[in-house]
Amino acid sequence: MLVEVLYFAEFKDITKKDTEKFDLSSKNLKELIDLLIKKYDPMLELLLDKKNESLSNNISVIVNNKPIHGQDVLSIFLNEGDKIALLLPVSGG
Amino acid sequence: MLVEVLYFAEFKDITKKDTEKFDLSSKNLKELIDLLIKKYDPMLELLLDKKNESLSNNISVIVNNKPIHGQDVLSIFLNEGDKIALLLPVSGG
Amino acid sequence: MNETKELRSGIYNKGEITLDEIIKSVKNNPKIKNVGSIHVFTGIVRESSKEGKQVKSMKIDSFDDMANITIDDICESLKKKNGIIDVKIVHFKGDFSLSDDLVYVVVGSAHREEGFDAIKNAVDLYKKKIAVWKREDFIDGTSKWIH
Amino acid sequence: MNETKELRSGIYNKGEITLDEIIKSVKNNPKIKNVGSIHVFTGIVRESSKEGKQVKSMKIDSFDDMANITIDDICESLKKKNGIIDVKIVHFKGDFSLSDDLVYVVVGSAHREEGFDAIKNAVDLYKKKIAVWKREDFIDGTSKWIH
Repeated sequence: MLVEVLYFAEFKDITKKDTEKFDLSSKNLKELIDLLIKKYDPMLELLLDKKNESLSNNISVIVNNKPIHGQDVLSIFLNEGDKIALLLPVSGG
Repeated sequence: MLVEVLYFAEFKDITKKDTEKFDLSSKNLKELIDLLIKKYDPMLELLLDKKNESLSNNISVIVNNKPIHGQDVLSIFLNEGDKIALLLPVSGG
Repeated sequence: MNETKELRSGIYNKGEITLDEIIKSVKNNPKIKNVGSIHVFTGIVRESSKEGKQVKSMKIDSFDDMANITIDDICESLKKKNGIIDVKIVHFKGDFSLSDDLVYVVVGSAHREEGFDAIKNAVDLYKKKIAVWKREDFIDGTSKWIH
Repeated sequence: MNETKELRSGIYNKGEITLDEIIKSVKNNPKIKNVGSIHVFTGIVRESSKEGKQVKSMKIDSFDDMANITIDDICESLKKKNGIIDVKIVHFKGDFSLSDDLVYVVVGSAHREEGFDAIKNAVDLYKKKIAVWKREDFIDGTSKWIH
């Protein structure tokens, strides 16, 4: 199942890409996060909390331009073609 | 003794002039005010208080670009060539 | 060599200076690198007077000598405040139609908080202090100097 | 016939729109006769970072879709306030030098008091809410995304 990740700010600098597609076997966000961290070392510190157990409080998850709220964001289901953005806190000019 | 009066706002509309020279025999402001009121009826209400005894509290007196303060403004001395402005409260745009 | 002269705050004839020129002048301030925000207030002719009468046009009269002195005083006193790099006030005189620009206030500040305070302050001060008067000309043919 | 289209608030490439065009768009608002003051905030690149490091240049990245939605929300919510006739927010993205314009906020209001409140509000809201990030590039060759 293909999903697309949109990169902004640090993520764009790390990946040198605007977007990237990933092929997921499970259908939840956790697998995508694991793939990202495996491919891009510096993402670990940005994406996970200090115990490397759950998503950092700094990260907002956006799927298809909709913000995802809730306690257990890592286990949300993803669908074929979803566009996922992982956002650090904003800082308008 | 010639002095010059500068007109602004209502005073400009009443006199249809920017400035006007007056020849004073005494050297104080009171004579000038009397001449103005004599020549231009509508100035009475603008310049004097309700009892027609002293200058209205609304009026600021400026002589040679210097504001004149004090209780007894009508009796201040004027000199040959003085430029006198009688200002109503301001209202910037 | 920078050929742009610093723009003088003060009284000008209607339309004699554009807001763009004032902002450019602030951007030419030698301390512009310290500026993080530029704040602008533009006063324009509104159709409805304070008492609700319908305004057709406006006349602004000015005692230029006195108004220029007071405008400079206001700008200099605000520039002494922490974080305020530049302050310009340009007030027009003459005959104005609805929505015409009457006055520009421009503030360049290190941070936005100081800038918001300073521009509010500058507007309050020029409204109270500079020797400028406005006459509203109403659609019913009457007129009134505002005080 | 008025050929000027209403200018859309949102994310634009650096320099794609001028402040003058935004102000003209506010002046073309059908309710412009009710406006007595136009307020402008311009955020520009400051040389000194919050920690005092010397900034050489700045990069702005934006999640356009989300930022445009949030900018529209901010403008619409402020336009519901009493006396607020128009609100425009234009945020640029790309590579910026010192003193380059990063963002314009323009408010047209019936009276100045509402306008001062609304523009402060608009700036606080876009800084907190819109999906835009800035990276300061320092003269020592290092860089930092601000959060």
